[in-house]
Amino acid sequence: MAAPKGSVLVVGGGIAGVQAALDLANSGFYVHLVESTAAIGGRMAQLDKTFPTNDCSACILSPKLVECGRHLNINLLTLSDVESVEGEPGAFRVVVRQRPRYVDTEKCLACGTCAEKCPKKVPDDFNLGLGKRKAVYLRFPQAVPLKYAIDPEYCIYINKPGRCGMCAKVCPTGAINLEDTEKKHVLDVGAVILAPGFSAFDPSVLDYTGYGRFPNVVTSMDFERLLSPSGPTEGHLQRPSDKKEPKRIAWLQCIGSRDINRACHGYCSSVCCMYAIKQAVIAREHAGKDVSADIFYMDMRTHGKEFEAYYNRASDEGIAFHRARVHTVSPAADGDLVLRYADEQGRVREEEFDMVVLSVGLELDSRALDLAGRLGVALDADNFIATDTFRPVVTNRPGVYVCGAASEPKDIPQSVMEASAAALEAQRLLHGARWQETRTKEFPPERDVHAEPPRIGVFVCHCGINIAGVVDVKDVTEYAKGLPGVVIAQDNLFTCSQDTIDQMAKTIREHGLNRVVVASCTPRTHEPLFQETLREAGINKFLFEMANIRDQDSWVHQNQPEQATKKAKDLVRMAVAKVARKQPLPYNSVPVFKSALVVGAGVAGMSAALSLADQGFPVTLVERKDRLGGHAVKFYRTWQGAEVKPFLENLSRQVLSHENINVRFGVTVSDVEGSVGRFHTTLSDGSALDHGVAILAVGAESYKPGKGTFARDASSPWGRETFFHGARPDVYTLLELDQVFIKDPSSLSGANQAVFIHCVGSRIPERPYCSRVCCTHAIDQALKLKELNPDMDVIMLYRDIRTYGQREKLYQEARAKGILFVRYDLDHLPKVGEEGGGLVVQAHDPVLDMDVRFNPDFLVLASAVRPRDDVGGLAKLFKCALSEDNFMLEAHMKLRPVDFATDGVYLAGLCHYPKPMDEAIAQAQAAAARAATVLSRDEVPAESVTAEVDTRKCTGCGVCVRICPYHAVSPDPALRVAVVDTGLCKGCGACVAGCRSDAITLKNMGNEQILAAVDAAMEE
Amino acid sequence: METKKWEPRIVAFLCNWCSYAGADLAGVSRYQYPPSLRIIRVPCSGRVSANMVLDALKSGADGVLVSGCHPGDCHYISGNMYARRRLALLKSLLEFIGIEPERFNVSWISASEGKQFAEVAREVTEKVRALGPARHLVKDF
Amino acid sequence: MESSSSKITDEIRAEASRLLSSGEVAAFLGFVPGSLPMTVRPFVARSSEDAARLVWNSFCVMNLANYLPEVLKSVEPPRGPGDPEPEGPLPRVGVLATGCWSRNMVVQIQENRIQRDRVVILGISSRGMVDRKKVLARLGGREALKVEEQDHSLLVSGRAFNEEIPRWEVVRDNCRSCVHPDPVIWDIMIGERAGDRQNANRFAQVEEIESLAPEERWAWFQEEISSCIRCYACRNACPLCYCPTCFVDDSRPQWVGKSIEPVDTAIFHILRAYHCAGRCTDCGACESACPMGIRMRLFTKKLEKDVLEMYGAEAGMDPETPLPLSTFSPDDPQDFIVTGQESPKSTGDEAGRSGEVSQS
Amino acid sequence: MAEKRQSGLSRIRSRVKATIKSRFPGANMDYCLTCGLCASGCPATGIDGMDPRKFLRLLALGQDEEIMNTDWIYVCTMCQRCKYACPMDINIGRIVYEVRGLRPRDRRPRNLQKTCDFQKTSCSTGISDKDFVWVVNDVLEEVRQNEPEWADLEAPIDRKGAEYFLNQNAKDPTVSPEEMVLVWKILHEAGVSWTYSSKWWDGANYCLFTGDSEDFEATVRAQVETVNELGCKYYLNTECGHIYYAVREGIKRFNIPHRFEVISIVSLYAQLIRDGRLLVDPSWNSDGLKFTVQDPCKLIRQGGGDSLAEDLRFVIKSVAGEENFVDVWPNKSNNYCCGGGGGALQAGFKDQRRRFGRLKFDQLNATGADVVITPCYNCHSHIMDLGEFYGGKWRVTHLWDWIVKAMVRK
Repeated sequence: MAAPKGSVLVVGGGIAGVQAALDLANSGFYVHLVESTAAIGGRMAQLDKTFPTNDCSACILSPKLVECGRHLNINLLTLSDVESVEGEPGAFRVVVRQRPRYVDTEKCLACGTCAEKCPKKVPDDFNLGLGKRKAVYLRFPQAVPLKYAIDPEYCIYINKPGRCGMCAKVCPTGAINLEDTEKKHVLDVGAVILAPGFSAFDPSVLDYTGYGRFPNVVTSMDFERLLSPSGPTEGHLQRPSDKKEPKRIAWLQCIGSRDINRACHGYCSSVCCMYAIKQAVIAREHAGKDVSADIFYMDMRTHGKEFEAYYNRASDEGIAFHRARVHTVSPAADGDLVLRYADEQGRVREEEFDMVVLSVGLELDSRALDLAGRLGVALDADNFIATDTFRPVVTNRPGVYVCGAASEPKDIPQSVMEASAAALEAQRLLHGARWQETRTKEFPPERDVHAEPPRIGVFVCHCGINIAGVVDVKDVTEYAKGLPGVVIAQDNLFTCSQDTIDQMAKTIREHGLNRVVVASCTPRTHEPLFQETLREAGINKFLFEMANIRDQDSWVHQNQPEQATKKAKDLVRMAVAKVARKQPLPYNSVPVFKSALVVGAGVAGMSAALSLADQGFPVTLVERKDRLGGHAVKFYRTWQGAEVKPFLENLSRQVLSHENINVRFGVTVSDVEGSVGRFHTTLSDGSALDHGVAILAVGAESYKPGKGTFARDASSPWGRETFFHGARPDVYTLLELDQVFIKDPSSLSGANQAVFIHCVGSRIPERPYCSRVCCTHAIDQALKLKELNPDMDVIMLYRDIRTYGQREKLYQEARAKGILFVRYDLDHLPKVGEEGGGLVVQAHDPVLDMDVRFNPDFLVLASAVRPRDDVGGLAKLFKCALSEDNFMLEAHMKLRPVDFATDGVYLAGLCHYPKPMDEAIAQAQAAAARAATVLSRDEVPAESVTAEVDTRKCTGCGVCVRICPYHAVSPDPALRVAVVDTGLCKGCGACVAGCRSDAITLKNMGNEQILAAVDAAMEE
Repeated sequence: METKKWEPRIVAFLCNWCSYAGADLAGVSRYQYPPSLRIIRVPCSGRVSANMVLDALKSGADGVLVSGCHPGDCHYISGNMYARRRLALLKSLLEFIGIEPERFNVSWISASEGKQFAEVAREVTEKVRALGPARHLVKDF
Repeated sequence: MESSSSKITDEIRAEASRLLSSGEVAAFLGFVPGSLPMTVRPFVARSSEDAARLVWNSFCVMNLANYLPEVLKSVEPPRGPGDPEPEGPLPRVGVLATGCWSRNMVVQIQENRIQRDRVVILGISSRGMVDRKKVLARLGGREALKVEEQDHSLLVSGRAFNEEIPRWEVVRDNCRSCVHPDPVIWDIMIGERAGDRQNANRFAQVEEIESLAPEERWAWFQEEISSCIRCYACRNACPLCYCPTCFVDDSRPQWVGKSIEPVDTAIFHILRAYHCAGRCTDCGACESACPMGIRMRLFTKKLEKDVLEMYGAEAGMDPETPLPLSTFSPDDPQDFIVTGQESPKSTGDEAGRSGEVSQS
Repeated sequence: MAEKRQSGLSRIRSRVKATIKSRFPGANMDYCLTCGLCASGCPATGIDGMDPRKFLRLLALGQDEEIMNTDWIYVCTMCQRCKYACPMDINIGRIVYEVRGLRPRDRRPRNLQKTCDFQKTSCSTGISDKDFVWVVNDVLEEVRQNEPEWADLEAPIDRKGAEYFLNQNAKDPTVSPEEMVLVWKILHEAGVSWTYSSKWWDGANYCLFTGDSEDFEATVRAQVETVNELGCKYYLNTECGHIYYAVREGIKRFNIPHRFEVISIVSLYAQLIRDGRLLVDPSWNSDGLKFTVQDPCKLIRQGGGDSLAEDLRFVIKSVAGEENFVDVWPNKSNNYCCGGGGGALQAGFKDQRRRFGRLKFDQLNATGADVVITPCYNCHSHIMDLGEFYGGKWRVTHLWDWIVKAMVRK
């Protein structure tokens, strides 16, 4: 391959595309992000809350969108579709068609005047038609780019030129361009990442759901919008027919999933069980605990991290779970709905509900299908983009990668992981072109203003009529001139317009200003822009303050101009008082050792190490044992049917022979100092190394009944049950059976009957989580037994079958082959005994309500995956936390699934949570991609607004040390005071408020600055 | 027509990531609320100390509002959890010594709760308005 | 019959003497009699001779934990700011501790003020200390020349009078409401442990005030602090008030005016109490030290009640339990949170959302 | 029943299941997720302690004895409402059919078997071909004489080359021959070229309900050959769900060569009205007689589906007035079976059948309709019975009554 291109095309602006774009742009690549709607954000932007943390979806997503929108090295192409991709890996030529927006994004200030005046109300597609918007619209309040667009389908002018055109008339900046036309972009890129996301299944094809016929039958996506504060009902839960607050809500699961009849989707959509529980929980939060919530399901699939606990909690809170499927939704009086269902014993019940939510499944939408077709990317049998078991984000077309729900239904963290993994594949392919096509911004040297008295410039913005229509801007400007320290005050029509910005820089220089206040909109969107102006004018960017006189003044007091003007003056006075007390701050950064430490040489650790080494970063791979491979050596095959051994041998060979990988066997980590970019780690043999990042991939253990806590705990529902494991040779765990498959499969062919018991050691009070992998693993083994001897009876005693996603096809295949599934619950535990030298297993069939006895030739225990006991020590060394289940705890369950809260430390594999090999590999690659965002730089930026200790006041009491969520404060034992590591400090100030002695402060956000603002607020 | 009437002055400490954004969203959505709030942006509700609240009251604020991310949503992981304890105790103590409970308020407002922000602003303002100007801890300069 | 106090005094002397003479401790912190009846003063014994002077009685109202860090420092070898840490273990100090003092020491251990391995604690189960002010009030101006202590009464004698005062009636408020008289940490126990006291209502005083209307509470508060002369005796007596620069002395920013203007006094008391939240063990040293008879304990007691009720925590009960304000639970109570749902129906022109504005 | 079950499963072997699979390779009962959707939607759930899911479960657990003994297989009408929504598309109706076929003849419901045996030689009611021809001609003659405006009415038999072969349910010539006249009039008015046959004129196929595939096939073959010989373009099925299904299913299942298309007379009605060949005027119904409909399972769900159901509604609305039609829910392809089909009327088990029909009764009753239209003889009979038994105030009729009533003669 000739020198590759240093840019990447990312298709799809949902969370996966955004994450991939950010990881690439932050590791030295230029990104073209193509999104088909008017704003990035995708499905996640439409969700109200996210499970299992109940985080506000838009709130946690928004910062990523803003970062993407502002990124110098991300070219955002909205309203765009990829037409073609020609060429080969490293050198693709891409044609993108961009539909007209009819709004000039350079000029649009998102003031909303156009939408206010637009006469055309149209169904709001962001709200799935549940509400209305105008023909000129902002896709959603936090849209990025925060620019309006005109919907040509509805715009009066566009459909009948010459008519209306109201938006163009009222736009204060002349941003409306009704003659806008389609643009064609030809882009040269080195790699392509597909993140086209999913569509929700349309249940109108299933007449019996009543969808489309009864207004109070809604889809789960509709319901998200009905819960969302930015949705059509402003977060007040109302049912569509009569706006009544529903008090009885039912969820019907598997609508369009696990249905090979009319839905044509045999797979499980993976996320619906959890989102239904979440919606039930949130609905009760919104509309009160007297809301009854009933979920009708087949198998409750809460197989992710903290999911089972969420399910248990919901159940404890009174959400009703019915293991039953409703055939038909029927109407009752006043828009209510009747569900008739048979319970597990076959008793028919009828219940009325105010509202029915259909938990619709996920599918690849038609646009994405077309795109895959155009790009020559292969699909699998379920019409998702096909990938490989050991290369989970690689498509059949070299140089084209896929992430997110486009390759299989999956939740947000899994999508984010894959996004980073896809970024890794692109990094690996293009690392030679790193930083070749990226841009950086240069600034003049800064003037030292320490000794100067404040010389403050105040710039008051009209924002067209957005502010000036309510607030007397001239009056405010005049007022500002008289404030202490103010040298000059000006008013501008649009302070953020390019010419005004240029003028501001000039004014700063000409008047020798050393501090600036802009009174305009909100710092959340505009502070970076003005701060950059300060830098361009040679002033430290922290000598800046904004007065929010639009979003928090003129817009919210539209009918009280006098009061609003008075408030504007107050806000300006507060800002002036505050900025006068600000000091220049350093642009902190930390130099980076460009090497990585990977702990654990299982599949995850080796994959991560290789992913970084292939990019040219030296890696030290530490393994406590004397061999590579970890847990994987015990595995027979993956759920996709690929044998593990050849893959593992190949992977090990690559790791051992790689020039950039130094494998250290038989050692562990014994001490860690430093922080991101500059870790100094000591190993158990006394050797030490410096490294910029660390990836923890230390794996987990298989639970063995009869050993460990399970059998000891008499409070376990199983009591002291050991299932004769260890005592009889015919009782296996899954991994032990895999060993037989590897070594001597024919020894099993003669067996007549085999029984599997699921959930051994999982989903019990002492180990409440689901081990995620065992259902699939056990079923795959059952199928293997059927391969060995089709005549063998294979019986699976299970609680819920959790073959999520496309694993469902194994479950279906197993049933088709006559493998018998008998459900048990904690009230009807299977009993294992001995009889005439053989095993006897007794279970209870809930459908026929009868006891059944089996005499298997052997028994297989699908035993739990449990965290390693020593994981806590390692976590502590890296200042990382553990979850309640003692797995390692990532920084954020949704959006930072491979990061620790400690910067520069990442996690992958089973130490995070039980997961199959493909997911472990994806996570390892993701960790490597995240690590590369650090290793690719000479230094990493650090927070400037950091805490600072006044050692004269500090008593060393340690409150701040304990409070700091980032472990940035530590005690200095010699001086008996606290010390802040500015590389770790994020500037939250929790320590400041916690300190009784006023000994710790936050730079420029100290008591001095805040109280100046408070006092100024109260001056007349 | 605007009438000249006494308008309470309320110092509002809003965390940057949720509540300040929620206040912005109230503006973007044009939810109207009384012009009584003087918003001070802080990084996190965990930055707000008892001293700051008392200082606002001392300086003449008729009321104080502290607002942060909902529990579990904190941008800084757990700042609002510390805030919740600190402010709960302060609030209780102030009430104990006879400060009207309505003068000191804590709320959780997320970045997507523009309407809720306006509602909180209105609730707090109207409650303070009903009490009249603050007297107890106000220092005359 | 010998009173329990004098028995304890004997044991203290014996143990202190033994510890000092064996070199186990370099100093022993206890009390010696004060110059007036019903007073004692803290005393650092550095020899077994000194130890013989130590006393224990019902007037030991000062919390020895307050002096402990100083005493510990005094026995360390002198060392400048840049000097290396001395080699080997530092000398130890013996100290007396009742329930509340020992809990106070636990807090100080948690706050790195003292090191557990450097103190030898002689634990004493407290029977409650006598409030000298209460005795004086009963005497109504008559001067007590001699006060003799018995287990259940005080025999007060002066010019031309002898009075027997039932002891419990003049015990300090904090001791009367005490539930944990026994030390929680100790090395040597003097006397028997009494076990937790089943106090019917340890927060009765607080509840009485809570039941008042807001204006009445404010009036009470104003009245309570009106006599404050800002002498800071309360602060100085408190082992937990050890900031190098107290907020009252801070000038940038100035949190509290230095005047005795009521607002400044109020803020001083609010902040002083607040700084003790979750830390105060209700030893009563502040109140005992106050020359003006201000019951500032009530403010800290209120916080003690809140911390117990809301977070289930009691200061100093366990060195392993983090201080309540340096930790949290996801389920902490938050019924005080305003949601805007009680918003009065808006009136006039600021009402609702204006005009026909598209939200998006 | 349960105590008879075999709980020791050291080998799970079901001879019944194996036999079913050998006879019907598409028997996909093993796919069952035990989700219970079938049981939720089945009117027979709970009757005799059985439901579709339990039925499949008995097979899965090898409980052959119970499977072979339960009479529930005759309560189940094989209406396939279960299959309609079953996520695994399990053909439960067909499996029930196969189990019926496994019953020794002497243990089958006597009447059901008798009907099947009748049909193999003549027709389901046992009237002979000769009698049929006589009755038709006799009735025709009577109309021609008594109704001058219908003097040219025809009832052709064995007319080769007619466009439509019309089958005739044997019930009418047997008990209510005047019903036949209504159809003749409609076809005549619309100028349709049609004919009866003098043999295999019935089309009813009750062997479909005994589970005897050979008998089932024989009847269909004979009829197909008859129509082939007549050279008709269409097999026009009269208002009878059973025959519509039996002929179509038989042709498909046994892959019988045929030179015609099977259509329902309901679609023909709709087409004639749409094309203006049949003029109807609902104004006769100025009193607002309310109509509702029963979608016969065999005609709609297992037959022409929602589009045929739409035709049905179109015809009713055309003849009775749009505003006088009250629909039910669930309806069309998802309609509740009334309980009369699948041989239930012939098999006995009256109590169970009525219990089965309770849902249908409630559903119809809730509409408040005066007339229940159903283009199916089985539905017709059973819904009449339900109405009488549970106290319904409606009349149950075929469509032709009302078409003739609304018909405007050219």
